[in-house]
Amino acid sequence: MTQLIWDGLFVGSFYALIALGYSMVYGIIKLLNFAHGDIYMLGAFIGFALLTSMGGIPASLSLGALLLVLLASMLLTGTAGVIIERLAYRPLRGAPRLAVLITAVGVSFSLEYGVSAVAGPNPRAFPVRLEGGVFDVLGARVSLPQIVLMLIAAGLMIALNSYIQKTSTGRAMRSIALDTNASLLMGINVNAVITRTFFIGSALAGAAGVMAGAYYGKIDFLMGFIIGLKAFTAAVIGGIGNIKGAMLGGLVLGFVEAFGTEWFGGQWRDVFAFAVLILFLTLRPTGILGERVTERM
Amino acid sequence: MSENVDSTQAPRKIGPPLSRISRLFESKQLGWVALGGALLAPFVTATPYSLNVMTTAAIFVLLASGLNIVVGYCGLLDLGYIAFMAVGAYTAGILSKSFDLPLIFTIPAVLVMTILAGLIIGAPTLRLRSDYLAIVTLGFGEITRITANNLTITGGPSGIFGIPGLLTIGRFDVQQPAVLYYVTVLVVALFVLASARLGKSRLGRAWRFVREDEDAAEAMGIHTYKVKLLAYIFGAIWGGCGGVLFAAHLSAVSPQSFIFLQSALVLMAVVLGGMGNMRGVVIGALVISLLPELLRDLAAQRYLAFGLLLVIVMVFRPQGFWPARGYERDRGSDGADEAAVARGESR
Amino acid sequence: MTAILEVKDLQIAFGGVKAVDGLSFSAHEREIIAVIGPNGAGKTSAFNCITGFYKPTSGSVLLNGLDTTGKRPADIAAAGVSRTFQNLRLFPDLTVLDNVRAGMHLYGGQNWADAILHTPRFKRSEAMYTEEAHHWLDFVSFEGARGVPVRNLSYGQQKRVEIARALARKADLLLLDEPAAGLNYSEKQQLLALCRRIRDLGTAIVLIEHDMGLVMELSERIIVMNFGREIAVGTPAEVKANPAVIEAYLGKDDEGVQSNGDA
Amino acid sequence: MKLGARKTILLGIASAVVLTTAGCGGGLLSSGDSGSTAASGPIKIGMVVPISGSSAPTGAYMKNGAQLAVDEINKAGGVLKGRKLELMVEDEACDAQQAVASANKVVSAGAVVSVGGYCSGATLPTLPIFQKANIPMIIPAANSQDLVKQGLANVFMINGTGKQQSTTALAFMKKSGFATVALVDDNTSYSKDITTETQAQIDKDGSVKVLLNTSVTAGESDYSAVVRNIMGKNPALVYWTGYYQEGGLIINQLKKAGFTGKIMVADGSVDPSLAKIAGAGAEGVFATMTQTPDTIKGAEKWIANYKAKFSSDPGPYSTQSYDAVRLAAKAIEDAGSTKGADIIKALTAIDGFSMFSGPLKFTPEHTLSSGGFVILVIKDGKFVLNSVQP
Repeated sequence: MTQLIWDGLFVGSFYALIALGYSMVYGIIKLLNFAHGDIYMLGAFIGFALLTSMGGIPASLSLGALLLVLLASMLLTGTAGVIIERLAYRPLRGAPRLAVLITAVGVSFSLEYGVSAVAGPNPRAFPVRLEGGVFDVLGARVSLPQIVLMLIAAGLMIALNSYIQKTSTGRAMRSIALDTNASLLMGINVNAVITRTFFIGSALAGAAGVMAGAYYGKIDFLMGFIIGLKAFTAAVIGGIGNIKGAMLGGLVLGFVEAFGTEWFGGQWRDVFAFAVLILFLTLRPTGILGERVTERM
Repeated sequence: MSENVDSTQAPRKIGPPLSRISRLFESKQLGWVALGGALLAPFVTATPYSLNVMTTAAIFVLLASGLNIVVGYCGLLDLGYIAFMAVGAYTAGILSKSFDLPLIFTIPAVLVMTILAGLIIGAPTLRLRSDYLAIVTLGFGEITRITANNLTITGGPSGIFGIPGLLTIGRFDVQQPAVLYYVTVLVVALFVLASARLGKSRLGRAWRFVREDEDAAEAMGIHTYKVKLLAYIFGAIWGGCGGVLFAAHLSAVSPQSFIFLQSALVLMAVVLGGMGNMRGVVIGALVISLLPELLRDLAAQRYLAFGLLLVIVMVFRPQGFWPARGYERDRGSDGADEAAVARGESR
Repeated sequence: MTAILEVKDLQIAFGGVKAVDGLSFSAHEREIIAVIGPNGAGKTSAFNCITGFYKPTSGSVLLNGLDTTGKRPADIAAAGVSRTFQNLRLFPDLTVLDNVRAGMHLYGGQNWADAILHTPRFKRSEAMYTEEAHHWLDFVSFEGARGVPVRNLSYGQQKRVEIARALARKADLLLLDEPAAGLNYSEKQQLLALCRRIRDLGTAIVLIEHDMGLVMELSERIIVMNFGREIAVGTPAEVKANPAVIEAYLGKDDEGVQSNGDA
Repeated sequence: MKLGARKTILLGIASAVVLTTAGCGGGLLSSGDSGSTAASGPIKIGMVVPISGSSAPTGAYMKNGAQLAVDEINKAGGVLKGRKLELMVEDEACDAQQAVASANKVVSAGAVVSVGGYCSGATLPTLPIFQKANIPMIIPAANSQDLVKQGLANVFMINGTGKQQSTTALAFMKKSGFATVALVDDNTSYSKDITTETQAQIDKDGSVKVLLNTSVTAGESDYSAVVRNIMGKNPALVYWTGYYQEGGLIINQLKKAGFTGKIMVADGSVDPSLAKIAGAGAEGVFATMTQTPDTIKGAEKWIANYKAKFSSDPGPYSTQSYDAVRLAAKAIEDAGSTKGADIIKALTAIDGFSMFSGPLKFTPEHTLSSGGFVILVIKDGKFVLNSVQP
C-alpha cells in the first residue's frame, strides 16, 4: 500500500515536471503545445549524446556528471523550445486555433521522426545509471535515486513557482495570462515573455527527459508521445494554466494510475488515464484548482 | 482572447481564380475525369500489388473525405478519427466471421455502431473548446485501440483474420482483387460525391458558419451543438464504411492498424489538400497514400517530411495547397465578381 | 396589441459588478427605439441578455408574449429576434451571398438526404435561398460583387451585408448594435433611410447608438441608460430636456459632433 | 475560350490513358500471368520483414541471414542447373496494411517462395495472399499458433511454435525446481500466445503453480505496477514473453525493487540490448530460445562469414532466415521446378535436412517436429547456453 503511494508519487513528479510546461504555455497564449512531450524525448536524447560524448564516467562521479548534463540539456531543450516557438507558433499568433493545433501536431511529428532519423529508430540504453542504496520507509522500498530525482524535481518546481510569484517577468506572465491585449497596452513586451515561457517550460521537460533516461535506462524516439498526453492530463486535472495545479495534477494522476493498474491490470493503464482526462474535461474543465473562467462573448 | 476575433485576423488571402488552369480545376467535369482515370488505371497495370495499393489509396480517400466533413467543413479538429474506421472494421469483421455472412450484410449493423460511436464521442465533448476537443478525440482513439487489443471478442492483439469476402454470387466473387478494386472505387466515388454535395447544402453552409463564428451562427438561429453533432455523425459513417472496405480488402483486422499515426495521416491528407475543398482533399489523400509506395526507400523518412510539411503549410498557406474556392457565380456573368475582387483588394 | 418585446426588471451581474440593473422596456410593431448612454452603461450587455448570449441574473424577457429568458440564442432567434453585433461579426471567408444565406437557415426547405440526392426539393430551396439573398442585398442597396468573400469588402459594405443577414432572418424584432459606428455622413443618411424602410416592413427596431444626431432624427422613443440603470425614457424632445440625462451626458452635442466627425 | 480549354484537357487525359493502356503490359487486358514460373533467369525469393518501426533491428538480422544463404548458394552454382537465387526484401513494419502491400508486391514481382514473417499480427493477413498465388511460405520467425491453425497447405513454420517454447519452459521450470511462476506478456499476439500456451500446459501438468498471469502495455517506461504485483506474489520465477525493449526495463525495475527470485525471458527478448537496458540486474537471466550461432558448437565459421560480410554480429533469427533460404533452395531442387505446388510437395516430403535447429521434418501441421528450444542464460551481458538443459 505505502509502496503504491510512493510509486504514484514518484511517477507523478515526472508528470508534474512536464505538465508545468504545458500549463505555462497554455496559460499564457492559450496554445496547446502538442509537441511538448517530444521536448521531453529530445532532452533524453541530448543527455544521451552528451554523456556518450563524455566517454566512460567512473561511478563515483556519475551523479555529478549527470547534474552537469542535466543543466546542459535544460539549456539546449529550452533553446529548442524557443526556436520552435519562433518558427512555428509565432507566425500563427492570432490564427484560428485549428491552424495552431495542426502546426503543433506537425512540430511533434518533425521532432519524433527527426530524432529517429538522426539517432536511429532503435531504443538506446542510457550510458549513466543512477544506482544507489535502498531503504525501507513504512513498508515501502525507497531507493536513493528516486529520492534524488524527486528532490531535483521539487527543487525545480519551487524555483519556478517563486520565479513566477516574485519576479517582474513572473508578474508579466500572469498579467498576459489574464489579458494579452491589456498587457500590451501596459507596455509589457509580450513576445519576450512568451519566449521566456517557452524556454522555461521546455527546459523543465528536458530535465524530466534526462532524469527518466538516467533512472529507467532506456530511451526511444516515441517515448514522449504517451507521457506528453499524460502530462497534459495532469495539467487539466490540476487546472490548466495553473502552476500549482500542474504539480497537484501530476501527483493525482500518478496515484490514479497506480491504483487503477492495481485494480484493472497494466494493459488498461492508458485507458485509465485518458478516461480521467475526458471526465475532467467534460465535467470540470477548469480542473481542481482552476478558478472559473468568465465566459467570453 | 476570443476565438472569433482571432479567426477574422487569420493570415489568409484567397486570391481570385484568374488563371485558366485554376478555372479548369474548378470545372464540373473534373470529378468525372478523376473517376475515369481511376476506372481505367487497372488497364494500365493490374498486378496484385498495384491493385492492392490502389485499393488502399481509394479507401484512404474515403477516410479523408469523411474527416473533411468534421475538420474541413465544421472546423472541429479530430485527432482520433481512425477510431471510427476501427469500429466499422471490427463490427463488420466480428459479425461476418461469427455468422459467416458476406461483409455486405453487416453494413446496417456497422452504420448503427458507428453512429453510436459518433454520438458517444461527440455528445459529451462537442461543447468543449476546439483544442480540448482535439485531445479528447485523441484519447478516445487510443481508448478504442487499446480496448480492441485487450478484449477477446475483438481477437485481442492478433485481431480477426480470415474474414469472409464482401459478397459472392454463384461463381462471381467480389473478392477478386480487380473486382474489389472497382467496387471500392465506385463506393468511394459515391461517398466523395455525397460529402461534396453535403458541403454545398444548407447543412454544409451551417457547418461553415459554425466554423467561422459560432456566436454569429447561433444568433442566426443555428443550433451550433446539433450541427456539430451532425458533422460528427456523418464523419463517423464515412469512417465506418471505410472500415468495412478495409476489412474486405485485408480480410483481417488488427489493432496495429488503428494507431494514432493513422489518424494523423488522414488529418495530413485533409490539411495539405485544402480543408473544406473536396477536390483538394482527394488529391491530398492520393498523394499521402501513394507517395510512400512510389518511393519506398524514403518510407522511413516520410513522417518527418509530412510533419515539416504540415508546419510549413500552416505557416505559409494555412488554407492548404488547393483551398476551397471562396467564390461563387454572381447573378451576372462571373466576370463581374473578379473585377469587383480587384476593387475589393485594391482597398 | 401585445408588445413584440417586453423586458421586465432585467438584471445581470459579472462577479460583483451589475452590468444591467433593473432594466424594463417594451417594443411594439413598427417602432424604432434607441438605447443610449455612456460607454459601459450596460447597453450591449442588455442586448446580449435579450438575445440569450448572457443568462440574466434575474428579470424576464418576453417575445410576442412567450418567455425566452435564459433560452439559448438559437431558440431566441427562432422566436423572432435578429441582431447585428457591435463590431462586425460576419463569416469572413464566406461569400456575400452565403453570409446572407446564414440569416435564412431557419427557412429549412431541404434536409441532408435532399442535399445528397439533389432532389427537386433541394434545387427549389437552393434557388429560393439565392433569390432571397439577392433580394435582401438589394433591399439594403448593396452594390458590388456578391460572389466574393466578405473579407474583401470595405467596412461600409460589410455593415450592409450584416444588416442584410439580420433582415433575411425575417424577424419581428431587429437589434442593431451601433449600426452607424464608423460610417461617413452620407452612409449615415442611407442608414437612416434603410432603418425607416425596415420599420415599414412592420419590424420593430431597437438600436444602440452614440450618434445623437441619428438617434434624435430616427427614433420614436429613447431609453437612456447609465450604470446599468434606466435613467430616462421618452421622445427625443423629452429626453433632450431631461436634466438627469444632461447630467449623465455632459455635452451630448459634442458626442454627436465627434461621431459625425470621425467618419 | 474556357470551354475550349476544358475540352482540350479532357481529350488530353483520355488520349493519355488510352495510349498507356495500349502501351504497357500488365494491364487487365494483357495476359495476367506475371511470369512467376518463368523457366529461366534468376529465381526470386520474397522476404517480408520489418525494415522500419520498433522491430526494424530484427528485420535487419533476418535480411542479412537470408542474404548470406543466397550468396553461398549462388557461389555454389545456384539451383536447377545454374539458376541464381535473388532475394527481394520488403517492409512489414509490424503493421497489417504494410505487410499486405509488401506481400502483394512480392507476389507481383513473381517470387516463387516467401521466407519472411516476423510479427505474427502482421504476417496473418498475408497468408491468404500467398495462398491465392499458391506460393509456399517458409516462416522463419513469426510463431503464433494462429498461423498454422487454418491448416493452409502452403504455410510452413521453421521457428519453434509458442506451444513448443512453453513446453521447454515448463520442462526447465520442473527440472530446476521452480515451484511458483509469474507469467507476464506485453499484449502482442506473439507474446500472449506463449503465456496462454504456458498457462494451459502448466494447468495440465499441475506440478508448477502460476501465481500471476498479467499483461503490460508496450512502449512505456514505468512498470512499477506489474513489479509491485510480482513482489506481492513473490514467485520463484518470472517468465517474460514480450520483446527486449520492455523486458530490459522490467528486469531492471524488478531488481531495483529487490526481487530475489529468478527471471526468464522468451525468444523475443533474446537481443544484445536486453542486458544493456537491464543493466547489472541482467546477470543470470534465463531465456527460452532456439539455438543461436553463439550457442552452437562448430558455428564459429558461420559467424565469421556473417561478420566478414556485414561487419556486425548475427542477431535473433539470423540463423532461421539463413536456414529458410537454404530450405527453399533444397525444396526447389527436389521439386525440379519453380511451380508452387511442386515446391510445397517437396517441402512436405523433406526429411532430415540439417538446420541450426537440428534435422528437419515437418509435422502434419507444418511445424518443426522438435522446436529445438534450449535454455540460455546471461553471463557478463551475453547470452550463453545454460549448463542445465531440460
